[in-house]
Amino acid sequence: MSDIKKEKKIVTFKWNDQEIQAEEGSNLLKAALDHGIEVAHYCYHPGLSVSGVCRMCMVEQIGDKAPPRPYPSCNATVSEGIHVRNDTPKVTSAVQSTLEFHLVNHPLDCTICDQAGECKLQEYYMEHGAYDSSMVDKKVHKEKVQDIGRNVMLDAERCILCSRCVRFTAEITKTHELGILNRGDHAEITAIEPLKNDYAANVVDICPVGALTSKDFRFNQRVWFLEDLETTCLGCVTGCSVKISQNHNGAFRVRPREDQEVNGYWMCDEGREIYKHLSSLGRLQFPLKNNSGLFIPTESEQFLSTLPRPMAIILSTHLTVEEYEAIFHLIPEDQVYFYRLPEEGPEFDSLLKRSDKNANRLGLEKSYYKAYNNVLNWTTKDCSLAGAKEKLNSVKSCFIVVPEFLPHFIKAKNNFENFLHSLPKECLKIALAYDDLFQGINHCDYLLPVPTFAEKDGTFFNFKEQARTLKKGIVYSQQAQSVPDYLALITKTTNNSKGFSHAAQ
Amino acid sequence: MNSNLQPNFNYVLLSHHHIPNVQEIEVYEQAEGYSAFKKSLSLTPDFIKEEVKASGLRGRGGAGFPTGIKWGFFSKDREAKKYLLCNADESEPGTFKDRFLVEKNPHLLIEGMLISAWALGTQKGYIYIRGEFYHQAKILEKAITQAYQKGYLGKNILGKDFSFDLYVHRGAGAYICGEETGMISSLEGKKGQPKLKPPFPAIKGYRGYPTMVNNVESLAAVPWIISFGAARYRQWGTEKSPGTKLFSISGDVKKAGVIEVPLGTPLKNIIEDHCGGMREAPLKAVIPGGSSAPILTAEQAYKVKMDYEDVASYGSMLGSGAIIVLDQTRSIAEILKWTLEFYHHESCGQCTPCREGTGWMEKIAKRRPSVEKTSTPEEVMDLLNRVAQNMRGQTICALAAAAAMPTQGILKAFPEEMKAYFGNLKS
Amino acid sequence: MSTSLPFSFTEKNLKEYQEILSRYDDIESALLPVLHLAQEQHGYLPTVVVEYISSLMGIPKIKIQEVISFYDMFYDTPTAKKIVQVCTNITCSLYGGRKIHQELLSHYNTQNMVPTKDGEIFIQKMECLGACEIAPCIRVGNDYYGPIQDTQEALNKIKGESANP
Amino acid sequence: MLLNKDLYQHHGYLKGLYLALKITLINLLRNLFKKERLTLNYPEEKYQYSDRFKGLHILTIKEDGSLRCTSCMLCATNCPAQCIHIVASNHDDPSVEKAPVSFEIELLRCVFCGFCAEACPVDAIRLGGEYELAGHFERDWIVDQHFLAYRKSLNEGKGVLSVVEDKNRMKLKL
Repeated sequence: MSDIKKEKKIVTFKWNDQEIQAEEGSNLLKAALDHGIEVAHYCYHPGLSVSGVCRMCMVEQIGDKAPPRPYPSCNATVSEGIHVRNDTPKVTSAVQSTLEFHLVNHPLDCTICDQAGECKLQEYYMEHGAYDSSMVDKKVHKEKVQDIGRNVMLDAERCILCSRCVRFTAEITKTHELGILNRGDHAEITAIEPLKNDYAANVVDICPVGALTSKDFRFNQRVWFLEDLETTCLGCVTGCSVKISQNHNGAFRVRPREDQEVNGYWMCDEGREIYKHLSSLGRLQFPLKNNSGLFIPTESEQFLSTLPRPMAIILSTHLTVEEYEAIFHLIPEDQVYFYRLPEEGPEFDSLLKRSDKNANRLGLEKSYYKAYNNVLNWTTKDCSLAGAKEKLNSVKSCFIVVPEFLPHFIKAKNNFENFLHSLPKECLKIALAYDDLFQGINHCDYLLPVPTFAEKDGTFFNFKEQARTLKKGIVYSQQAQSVPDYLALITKTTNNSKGFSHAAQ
Repeated sequence: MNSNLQPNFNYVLLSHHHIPNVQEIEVYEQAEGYSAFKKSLSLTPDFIKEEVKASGLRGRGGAGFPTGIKWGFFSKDREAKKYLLCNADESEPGTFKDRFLVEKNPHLLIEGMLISAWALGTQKGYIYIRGEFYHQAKILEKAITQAYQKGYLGKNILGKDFSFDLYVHRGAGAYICGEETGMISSLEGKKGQPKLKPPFPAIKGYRGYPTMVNNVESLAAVPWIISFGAARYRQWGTEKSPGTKLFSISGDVKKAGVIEVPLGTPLKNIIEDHCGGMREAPLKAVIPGGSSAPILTAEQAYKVKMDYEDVASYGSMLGSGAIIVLDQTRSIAEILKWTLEFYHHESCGQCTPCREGTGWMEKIAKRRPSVEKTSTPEEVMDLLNRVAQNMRGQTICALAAAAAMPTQGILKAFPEEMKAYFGNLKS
Repeated sequence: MSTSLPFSFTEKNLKEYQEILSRYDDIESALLPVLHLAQEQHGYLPTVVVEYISSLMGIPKIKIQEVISFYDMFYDTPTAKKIVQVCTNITCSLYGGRKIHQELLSHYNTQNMVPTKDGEIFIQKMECLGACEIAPCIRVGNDYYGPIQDTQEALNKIKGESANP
Repeated sequence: MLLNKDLYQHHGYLKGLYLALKITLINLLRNLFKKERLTLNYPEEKYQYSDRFKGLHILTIKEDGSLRCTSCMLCATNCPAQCIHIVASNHDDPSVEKAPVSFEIELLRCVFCGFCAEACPVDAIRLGGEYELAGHFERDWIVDQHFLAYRKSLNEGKGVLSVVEDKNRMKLKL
C-alpha cells in the first residue's frame, strides 16, 4: 500500500503536438529530451542543478491557466495535461534573439576551435540563427589560451557563461576550483587555482561551446573526421560506459556515455587515457621472435607446433567473458593461471574510481566457475603471488597474456617486469601482447599480436556484476588473433596428445 | 507639551520628522512611538494582515504589488522557521527616500517590522541596507540596540509569547541586490544574483525557508495603518492606489528632496508647489519613477497624476517614486547614455539577454562614425529598439526590462532629438 | 599593506567576527560583513585575505573571490587611505559629476580605481550613490558631501576630511 | 554508336569523312598562311592563361613569412580527391593558437577543382598560374608546406604574389 503511494505518478502532457508520458513533478525539459525532442539549451545538464540562465529552452504554455509569458522549460515540472509549445512565434523569436545575444561577444574563431563540428552554438545557429548580423561594435575581449590545470584549456572569450563547469566543480567533485568573476558582460570563468580533481576533463565534455578544450585532444583531429565507438572502460572494475573517437589514422579521445547504472554522465581522467595504446606505434603487426635481444618477424604456426611440454597459460584479467569461456573450454584447469593486477590508489574515491584495476575480474570468476564447476582460488592461481608462481617451475613453455597496461597502471607495470624476470629461465615464454612497449619484454621469447579491448566484441562484468559490452571498432593490427584462436591452433596441431588437452575430451 | 514634540499624523511616513532627536528611543516613545506595536500585540495576526490588505497598501519598492496580498502568500505556520527581510538596498538612480526615512526616524521602521513580524510570525529579521549607507546603518544599529534594551526586541517581547531578533546587514554596492531574490542570494553570502522563480521567496527564500521581503517604505507605513485603521488610510490616494507616498525629487527644480504626498497628486503640483518650480529653464522632460521608468515629455508631465495607474497610462511607471526633472538645456541622448552605462555596469551577468544586451545597447548608443559608416540614424534607432525589445521578458529578474524600457521610452518620446544625435555622430 | 605578508584578524576584530557570526543562522551568510571587516583592517582584499577567510570560515576560495569581484565596494587591488567615490549617475552628471571625476583624476594624476603613488587617494567612479538631492555628490570614506559646486570644493572636502578625523 | 542514323543510311561514311577532312584542311591552310595561329610552338612559346586559371596550389604567407593557414582542415574536408593531409599543433604565439606542422598535398590525386581555395575561410590556399607539372617519381608529387609556400617560383612573394595580409586581402589580384 505504502509502496504504491511512493511510486511517482505517470502523467501525460503535450509538447507541441506530441503527447509525452513522464513522471509527475519531473523536469519538463528532461522529459522532452528523453523523448527525442530537440530543444535548444546550453545551461541545463541532467547531471547538474538547474541554473536557468541561458534562456534558450523557452516554452509557451497553452490553455486557460497558462502564465502570460514564455518560461524556461528547464525550471518547470511536468504536470498532468499541460500543453506547452516551443514553436509559437513568441518563443521562436525569443530563442532567435537570445541566440543573437549569445553571439554578441563570441569570437569568430571556429576555424581554430576544437569544438567546431560538435558546438551547440553552431548547431543552434543553423536552426535559430538571425543570419543577418547587426553587430558592428567592438566585442568584449577576454583572455584566450589559458592553461587552467589538469588537462583543460580555457578560452574565456568563447565562453557563454552557462556555468555548467562551475556547477560541476561545486556539485559533483565539490572541489570548487572554478567560478565566475565580475558582473555583466565582463563576467568570466576563472580558476583561481589550477584544476586539481581527478574528474576535471568532464568540464570539457559538458562545455557546450569551445571555451573549455582538452589539452590532450587539442588540435589533433577535427571532430567530423571521427567516429564514436561505444564501449566500456577497462581502467578499473567500475566499468564506466564510454565512447572512443577514432578513425583510420588512430584513436583520439575517450568520453563518457550516459549510463545511469554505473557512471551517470561522468568518467575519471585516468579512464580518458585508455585509447592511447590502441593505435600506438608499438602495436604488434606480426609475430616476433626474440633473437638474443633483437625481435625479428616469424611465422606463428611454425613454432607453435614444436613447443616443449608441459605447458601453462597465464591469463590477464582484461579478456572478455567470451574469450575466457573459449579458453577454459580448451585448457584443463591445472594449466590455467592468472596474473592479477595490484591495487592502485584509494579503494573507492566515492565517485567512480576504484583501486581494483582488474576490470573483468568478476567475469573471469564467473566463467571459471561455469567451466570447471569450481570456485576460483586466487591464492593458488594468481601468479603475482609467490605461492602460485612456484607451480610454474616445472613448466617448459608458458603463454603469458600481457594485461592491457594503461598509463595510470604504474605499480602494475613494474610488478609485471619483476614477474617476467622471476619466471624460470629455461621456460619458453610466449607473450600474447598487443604492443611491444611493456616492460620486461626482453624476458620473452616470442611475441604474438592480440587485439585490444576496442578490437573485439565481448562482455565485461563490472563491480556490480552487470554485463557491459565491448564493441569491435577499427582494427589497428591486422594480423592480431584472439587468445583462444592461438590456443585452438595449438590443440589442432598437437592433436590433443600432450600439453594443452581438451578438458571435455 | 511642546507641539513640536508631537507627531503630525497628517503624514504617514514623515509624521515624526520634525521632532528633533527622534532617532533616540525615548524621544520617539514620547511622541507616541511604539504605541501602534503595543496595540498590535493585542490584536490577532490575522486581523493585522486583513487590515493591511484592506488598506490597499502597495509595495513601495517599485513593482507596486499589494503588500497585504503578498503577505497572504506567506506560510501560515507560526512555528516554522521564517524570515522577514527589509529591503533598504535603495540603488535605483534618483531614489533616496529610504535613506531619508531611516536616517531621520529609524524607530518607525523597526516598529513597522515588529508589527509585520507579529502578523507574519517570523522569528528573525534583517534590514538589508546598501553598503554605501554606512552612517545610516550605524543609526539603525543604535536604534536596534535601544529597542533591545527597552524590550521591544528579543525573547518574549513585552511579556507576549513572541520573539523577534532584528539585525542590520550591509550590502556592498550592487544594484541587483535590490531585487528580492538577489537580496536573498546576497544575504546568503553569495553573489547577489537573482534566483529562478518558482519557488518564490514567500515559499522558499533565505536559506530555503519562507522569507518575506518588503521595502522600507511599505513596512514604515504599517504602524500608521494599525494605529488609525485601513479606512482612514484610504482617505488619501485613489481607489487603486490608496495612501500616501514618498517622492524623491531631484534634477532641475529649485528645491530637491523627499516629500510625502497622497498618491494621485498631479506632478505639476509637486514640481511647482512642493519643489518651488523649475530652476532656470522651462521643463523638458521628467523621469517619473527612477531610471527604469520611461521618460515623460513636458506635456505629459503636466497632465499626469502621480499614482500607479495614471503614470502607467502614459506608458511609464511610478516605480520607486524617484522624480528626475530635466529642463530644456538637457540633452536626452546624454541621459540615455548615462542610463545605459548604469545598467551595463549593474547587470549581474547571469542571463544572456541582459548580460550581453545591456553592454550592446550601450555600445550602440555610443556608436562612433569610424565604427558605423553605413547605417542611417533610423537604422541605429531601429536596432536599439529591437535589441531593447528582445531583452524584455527574457530574463530571471526585471533588470533587463528596466534597461530596455527607458531606452524604448526615450526613442519614442524624443525621436527627433535622437535622430539628430545619431545623425551628428556620422558627420 | 603588502600582499606577501600573511593576514589575520586582530584580536579586536576576531571578537567582532564572533559577534557577526552570532547574528546569522549559518556561517555563509556572514561572508559580506566579514569581508567588510577584513577590508577595514587591510584596506583591500588580496589573495592572502581570501585564503585567511577561506580557512577561517570554511568557504571555498573561489566563492569568496566571486563575491569580491561581484560587489563594487570590495577591492582586490590596492586602495588608498582615502577612498573617494564620485557619483556619475543621471542627476549627478547633470550637475557635472563626470567633470568633477575627470578633474579629480587629473589633479591627482591618477586613473580611475588606481591609488595615487603616495597611497593617499583612491578615486572611484560610482553609479548612483543614493543622494540625488545633493547632486553632484561625492563620498569620502563613509561620508557624503554635496552639492559639490566645482572641483575645488571637492578637493577641499577630500582634504578637510583628514583635518577632521 | 551512330550519332546520325539518317546520314549513315543514305550516304555511307563518305559524307562524314568529307566533312572532317574539310575542317582539317581549312585549319591546316589557316595555320600555314595566316599570322595569327591557333597552335603554339610549345615549350618555346607559352600560353597566357587568365588570372582565374587553377594551377599549382599556393599556401599564402603573412608579411612576417609565416603561413596564413590555421589548419582548420576545411580544405581537407572539402577535397573530393582527399589529397590534402594536415597535421596541426599549438603555436607558440597565443594570438595564433593553432598552426600546421605539416601540410601535404598529393598532387597526383588532385583534380585541381579549387574547392580547397573555395573552402578556406582565411584565404590561406590559392590555386596559382603554374601548370607545367611533370616528373619522374610519384614521391616527388607529394608536396609539403615548404614547397607550397616557399618554392623558388614564388620568390617570397616577389615572384608570384603570395603574401596576403588581412587588411589588403580583398584588394589583391594574383
